[in-house]
Amino acid sequence: MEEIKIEVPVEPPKELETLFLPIPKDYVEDTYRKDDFLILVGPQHPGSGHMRLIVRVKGDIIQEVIPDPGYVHRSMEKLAENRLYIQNIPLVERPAIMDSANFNLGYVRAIESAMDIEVPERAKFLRTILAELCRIGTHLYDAAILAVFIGHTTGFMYPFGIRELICEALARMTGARFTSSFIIPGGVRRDVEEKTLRWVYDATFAIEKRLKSFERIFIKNPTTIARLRDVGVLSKEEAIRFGVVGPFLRASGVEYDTRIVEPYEAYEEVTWDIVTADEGDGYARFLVRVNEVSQSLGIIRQCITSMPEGRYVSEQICDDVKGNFFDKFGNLVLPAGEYTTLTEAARGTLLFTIVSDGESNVPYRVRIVTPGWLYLRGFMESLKGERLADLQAIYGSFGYFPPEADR
Amino acid sequence: MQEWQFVMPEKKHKKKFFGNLKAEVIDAKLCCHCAACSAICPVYGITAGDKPIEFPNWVKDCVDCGACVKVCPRWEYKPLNGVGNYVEVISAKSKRFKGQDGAMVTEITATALEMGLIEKAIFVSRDEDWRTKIVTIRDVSQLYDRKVTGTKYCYADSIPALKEAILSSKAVGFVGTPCMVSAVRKMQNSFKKFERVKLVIGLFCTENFYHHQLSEFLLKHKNVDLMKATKTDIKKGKFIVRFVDGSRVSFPVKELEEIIPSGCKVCQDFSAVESDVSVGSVGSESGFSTVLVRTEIAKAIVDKIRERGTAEIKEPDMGAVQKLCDYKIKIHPYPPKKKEEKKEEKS
Amino acid sequence: MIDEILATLMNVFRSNSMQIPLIQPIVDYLMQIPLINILVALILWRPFFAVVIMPGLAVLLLYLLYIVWFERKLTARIQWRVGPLEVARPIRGAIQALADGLRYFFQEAIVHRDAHRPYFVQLPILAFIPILLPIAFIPAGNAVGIKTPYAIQLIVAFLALIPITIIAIGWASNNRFAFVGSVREALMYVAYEIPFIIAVISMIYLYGSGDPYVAVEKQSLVPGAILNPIAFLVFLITMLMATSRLPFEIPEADQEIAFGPFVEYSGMLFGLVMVLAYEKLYIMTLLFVILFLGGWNGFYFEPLGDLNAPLCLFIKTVVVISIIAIVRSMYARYRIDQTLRYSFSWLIAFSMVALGIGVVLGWIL
Amino acid sequence: MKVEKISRSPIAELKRHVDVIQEAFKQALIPDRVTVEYPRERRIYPDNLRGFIVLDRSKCISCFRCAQICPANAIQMSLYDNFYPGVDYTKCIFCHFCVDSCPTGALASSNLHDMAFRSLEEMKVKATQMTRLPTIVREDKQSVEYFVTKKDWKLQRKKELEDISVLRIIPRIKPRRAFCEEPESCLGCRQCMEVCPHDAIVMERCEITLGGEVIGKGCILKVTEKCVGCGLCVRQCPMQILALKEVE
Amino acid sequence: MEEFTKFVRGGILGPIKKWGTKWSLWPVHLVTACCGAELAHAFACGYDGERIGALNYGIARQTNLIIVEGAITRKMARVLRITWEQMPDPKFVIVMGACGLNGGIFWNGYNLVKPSEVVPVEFFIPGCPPTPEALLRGIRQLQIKLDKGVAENSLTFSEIALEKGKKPKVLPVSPKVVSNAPSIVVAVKKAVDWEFGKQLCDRLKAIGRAVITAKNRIALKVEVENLRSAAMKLKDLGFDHVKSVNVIDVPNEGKFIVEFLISSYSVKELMPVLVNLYTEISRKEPKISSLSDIFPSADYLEREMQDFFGVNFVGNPWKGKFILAPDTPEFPLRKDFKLEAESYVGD
Repeated sequence: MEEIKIEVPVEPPKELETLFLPIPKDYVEDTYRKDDFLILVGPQHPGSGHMRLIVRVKGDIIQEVIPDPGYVHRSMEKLAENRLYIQNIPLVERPAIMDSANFNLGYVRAIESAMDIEVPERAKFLRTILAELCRIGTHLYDAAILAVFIGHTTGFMYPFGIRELICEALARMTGARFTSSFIIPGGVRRDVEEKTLRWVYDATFAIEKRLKSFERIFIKNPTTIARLRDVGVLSKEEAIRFGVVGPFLRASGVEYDTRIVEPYEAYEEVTWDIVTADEGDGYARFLVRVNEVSQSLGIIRQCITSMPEGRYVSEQICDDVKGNFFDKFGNLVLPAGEYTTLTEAARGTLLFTIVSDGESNVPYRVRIVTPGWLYLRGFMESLKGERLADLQAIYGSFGYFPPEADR
Repeated sequence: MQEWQFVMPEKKHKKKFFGNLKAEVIDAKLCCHCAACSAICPVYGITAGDKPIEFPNWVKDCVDCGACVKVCPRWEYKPLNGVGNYVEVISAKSKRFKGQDGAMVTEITATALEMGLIEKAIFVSRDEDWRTKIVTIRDVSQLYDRKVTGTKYCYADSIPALKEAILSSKAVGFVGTPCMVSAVRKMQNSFKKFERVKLVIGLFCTENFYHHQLSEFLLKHKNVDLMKATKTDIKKGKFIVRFVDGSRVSFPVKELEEIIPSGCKVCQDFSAVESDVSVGSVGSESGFSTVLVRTEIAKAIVDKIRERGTAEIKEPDMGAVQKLCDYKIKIHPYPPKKKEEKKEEKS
Repeated sequence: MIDEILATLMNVFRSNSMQIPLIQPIVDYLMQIPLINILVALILWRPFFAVVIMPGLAVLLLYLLYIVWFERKLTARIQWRVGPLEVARPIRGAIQALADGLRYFFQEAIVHRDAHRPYFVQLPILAFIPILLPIAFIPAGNAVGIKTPYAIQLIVAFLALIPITIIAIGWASNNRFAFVGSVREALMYVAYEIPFIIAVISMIYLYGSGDPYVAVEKQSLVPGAILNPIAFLVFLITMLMATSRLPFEIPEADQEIAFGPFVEYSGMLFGLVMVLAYEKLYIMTLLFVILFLGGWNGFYFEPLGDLNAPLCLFIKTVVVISIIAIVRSMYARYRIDQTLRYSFSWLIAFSMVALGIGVVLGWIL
Repeated sequence: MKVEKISRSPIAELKRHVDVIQEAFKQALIPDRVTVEYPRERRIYPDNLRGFIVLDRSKCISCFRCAQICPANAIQMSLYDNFYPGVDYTKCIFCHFCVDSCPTGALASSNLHDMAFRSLEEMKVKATQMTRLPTIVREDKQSVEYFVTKKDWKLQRKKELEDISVLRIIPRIKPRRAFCEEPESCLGCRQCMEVCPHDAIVMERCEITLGGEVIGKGCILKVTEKCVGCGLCVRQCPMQILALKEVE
Repeated sequence: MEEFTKFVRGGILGPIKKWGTKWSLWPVHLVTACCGAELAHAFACGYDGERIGALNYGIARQTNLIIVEGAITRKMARVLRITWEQMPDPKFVIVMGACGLNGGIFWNGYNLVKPSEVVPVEFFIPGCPPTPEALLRGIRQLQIKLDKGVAENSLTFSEIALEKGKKPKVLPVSPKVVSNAPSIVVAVKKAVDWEFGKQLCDRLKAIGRAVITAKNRIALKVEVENLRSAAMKLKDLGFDHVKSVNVIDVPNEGKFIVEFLISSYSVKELMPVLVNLYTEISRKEPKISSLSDIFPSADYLEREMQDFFGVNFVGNPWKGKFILAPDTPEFPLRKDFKLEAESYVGD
């Protein structure tokens, strides 16, 4: 179709200057000169989280999207340098509170690898259960957000209903619905009773049953499929090039899962499948996560049935955490060096680097690279050439969670 | 608890102990700026750094424990001098490291680290302004950094860092000027914990400077910007600054007279008599360092170096060392008259 | 003089009055009181009753309260929750919409700096004209405002005016999202209006007249939905599209373009624009019931007299709307281009088929 | 494992439509409702739910462990007859590191978690306010719990009201007392004495020896019976010569 | 704000206004931080805030309640204020989550603002995150306030009387031990059983100094000039993406250590391997060439480091602030930017 240029002198609106856009002024002018349109999505927008997307559209087609992150940048890396090692545990789970166990686990494993702490088997299994519960919780959260982004309110309610069970399971196990701060160097904070584990075991079946309802009403909903299929396609090469992580990478056909390539905790002792897809579109990204939920349920069940007896915290640290917490953990000093751990958080690879000077009981530098921050580039690339209405669908299909990316 | 008094030197003035120290050492211009008092102070009130020793508001904040007086090498000062006792003397050059001369301080520390005699060592590094920075050497690889090795000719707060180090590890090595060595020995005598300092390497020294005074002097009088320098040196009575491009500026040390701190003008200890091993360039040919081995532990290290052949070893010229020792006594009389000069070295 | 006018009016009203045996004693009693009697007569005057009481404005208001509550309750039920409740627990929170309305009423109505002030304020009120005018033409048995054989065509014509006001609202808002929303509304307008009108025309062909009475009468045995199921389907889908209901809630699409044209409205003005779609839905459902579900054909209770027909129509309408309310919790939103594609390919094709059926059946009947 | 391909055929599409409609109508008729009607009913949370922190003043030994472990620095010790912790709920993140750090079980967690305050000042809860559970606005008529079976989960409503419970676990820690590991390194700075909240450390005259040789007279610190093992002196000592030791 | 409460309750229509507003508190969708997850729970089927008339609604113009969900950053504070001003009167604000009250765990972070300083707040809900019950309690309290006209806490403390004591002379010290002279070693050699790593390490020796620091971790040091060529060579080896860009500020030694953690998705045996390609640059003029054209995945990570440390990645198209707001302190992650210290004793 031939493009018809309309020669109308257009001036960029004044408000663009006052909004503090992280884009140069001439970019705005250029946009208006070329008959494009700048739409600012967020941060106060029903279909955006805590971030702004500067969308340049030509007609209905997105030309370019510039992210404006940092609306939830809470200076985590700086604060981590000013806290005791143990005090950082609540801090590092704050980027993604629904995925707290995985974040917690990544940080704690970095400490353990530095100090050569052997974690007891039981603690490993308990950690795995927590991590997988959080993974299910996060996938459900993302599914809910995806649903509400494409206008399906029931699809929002069901996952959050199911998440109530996950929260209840976490509350029973750890004492907190979200931010459990339960995993500590050497093990976990408290032993979990058999009764609670049975409850969680039963809950996995209850979750599965409810997920069937969810599948009928949202996952296999024709409108969902219509909205997500063939949008935001990232080919395998692109996904690799832009360093996409986690389920979004697997949706593009790369078989990469940190739990497989660098197994930790009890993942070697349970059987599960790595879920991949070839299409690399929004629906594949969504389906991969849906399938991972059922894998995670399987892992939890296996962990509970084969839960070994024994200690819940390493004897290298202490016998009982209660009452000893400050004395045993308050003064951890890591040997000098740099320790990097990779963890498969729900949304992808989570990287913690701790640099220790070997003398202080606070870290010298903590680098947290969250999955959200890693796949933001791929997310932005996948938006190009799609329609404006697809922005939210793709946003949801990536489950982008700004607090996680901004830290 | 008024009657309580710790075993301590008598107070000379009816003040808190820091007042005594201030009157007797700092104000008497005897202070050598070793920062031992700053390190030992239980309330961390004494400040060192690039300024004369001070305790702001000491009348109120000083807890009057006397620890500073106990460790001060200049309290009831009896100058040490001469070459001192030694069991062996060699002139050597490290094959692994590059340093001021023979890089023997680095070599000895590295060997001690490798032998497991010490867990860490306190070294002085510098930033681009040639301001001194303390580094803790835990790994031999750190010693390859040219900023760590090489002389700085400026005061450094090594002893506070040393105290930090002894609290966190069982065996520590230390490198310092003769006054610092004396301070460490005094600390070891007073407090058992300092016995964790296993290896004390002394440096041949005539005097030391405040960084800001030295850099100002160089900029003002010699138009030398220390930021661009790669190495400073004192050789044969000349202060030499080398630059990245290979050029150099040199002038007689005597010109630096005006900025020599008063504490150095009463010091007669050239060869760090109380150290485990003293190192310096005097007495060796260019590129070599003279190593005065004084104790068993140092002997063991030197033997190890010899055994492994990590250093080239020659015979030193002890006459030159003796000469400088005597020269220092001459130029730095105690009690002070009116006369001085300077020098200090670090591998 | 006044007595004469009153007597004339009284005669006019009494000659064309609703006959409801159930309340006849009360009416008779009130008729004896002067001045009140003229009011009662006016209310029972058929055109007035149709337009203002039933199926007109009063019922519309009641319906609005009901549908907002019912939709929220039904959605909540499907979504494993309870919906509005605590505001009036004994009646399951049925007056929630009233509370919301009151709150809107007393909130500040902001007209922002960049808006075109006169139009921004006028248009939500102007939008009521095309919404309310069809009511005059929708008959409910004997209760009818303006009786004409072209009623259905007129209703369709008036309905077609509503999107124009919405587009104008979006323009007056002078906001990016309102702009995008207006464009979407315009696109949707062309997408649904053609199949919608063809579907209606097919039914007019089928019944052989644009007169609702004829249409209802012809459905006394078989409802129009069975006579022409394809037109029924097309009408249903276009109704969803026309009233911006999921899965075609595209012009408003709150998560994409933040309520599109209505993004800048607040307070009372938003209350007005928010109910636009519901009112439109009401009108269209009335038309839908008349065309496909036999209109006011149904029960007849002697005591209700003339009220039977409006009540029957109303009940059918509410049932249909209540069933339509369920799609809100079933579907996600389609994309604008998908909707346009479906509309221009499938819906128009279907409506053509429906037209064929209408012509053939109309010829047979 | 590859995710299954979604068929694009119109029949499959239609089937999916039917599924959705079926599910929606099923839920409309028999809803699987899970709503906890909060102000009217209270959810029974497990006892270990981390909520409002309660202080048993008689057990508190003023050891500052809670204040110093707090990642948010929400706990500040206020001085009454001794130092007692007060929780600043404007910062508290309910991690309960403090409760786990408390060596005597003076701090305990309750499962009171629904709080709303009108001002920030009132959220700084003092030790005097923490000793008992506060009374809260309660509108609940019944309590509710998630009842999970392998088939599904549902809400179990009980007529009796749920009490707010306090979970106090007394740690299995033997009584400890400070002692001096290396008196020869004592600076004599008396920091330990002065920081001791119980006046348990005194300086006693004695002879100072170094390497077996008496080098002079002086004083040495002594830990008396008053010591409760708070360990403040241990952390305060600039030479780190004190330690905690279990006593019989 | 009190005047809104007064307006809602006042006038002849007061009861109607009050009733309408009380049962129609619609919070605007302003997700400020992670407490939004619990907010969603409160409005989802588990608790269903719609029961009490609160419907989470899209945009500012049609709502009358802001629930601030946790942390308000400097950037978000603007948005919060704008949103608040966009909303029609009367409007109310409830803050949930510790971060929104006083910073919570981020209380001394450099990027946080207290919402109560930005907008007038009616109720505060503690917790991190608060449970949905707590949020509903907050909404209930606001309803009660509209009903009664006065704000009430949801809990009343039973206070006991305690006498204030005398403050001791010495207050306990912080348990934090921060080394004054830290030495940062990125590549600490570790003996691990990893055959493939040793082979790979040998191959990488051609690029720079390669050290195995742990299983699957290799530290590879190159000079600044060789960084790009090293990255190219790594790319040829099959490494295809950057997992992290990290800068370590070592003011002590006047340098930045810049690290690129590079890994591979396309080569199966390289998948677990993480190569830490690092180099050191001067702290005075931090300049390094960007790798974003070789590894596009490094792009945003580099921009972030540019923001935090002021390290100039030459070749990255982005200049200026990316994550931080314009009023954030410059280069906050540098070590010389200090945060407020903890205090343990309150009044």
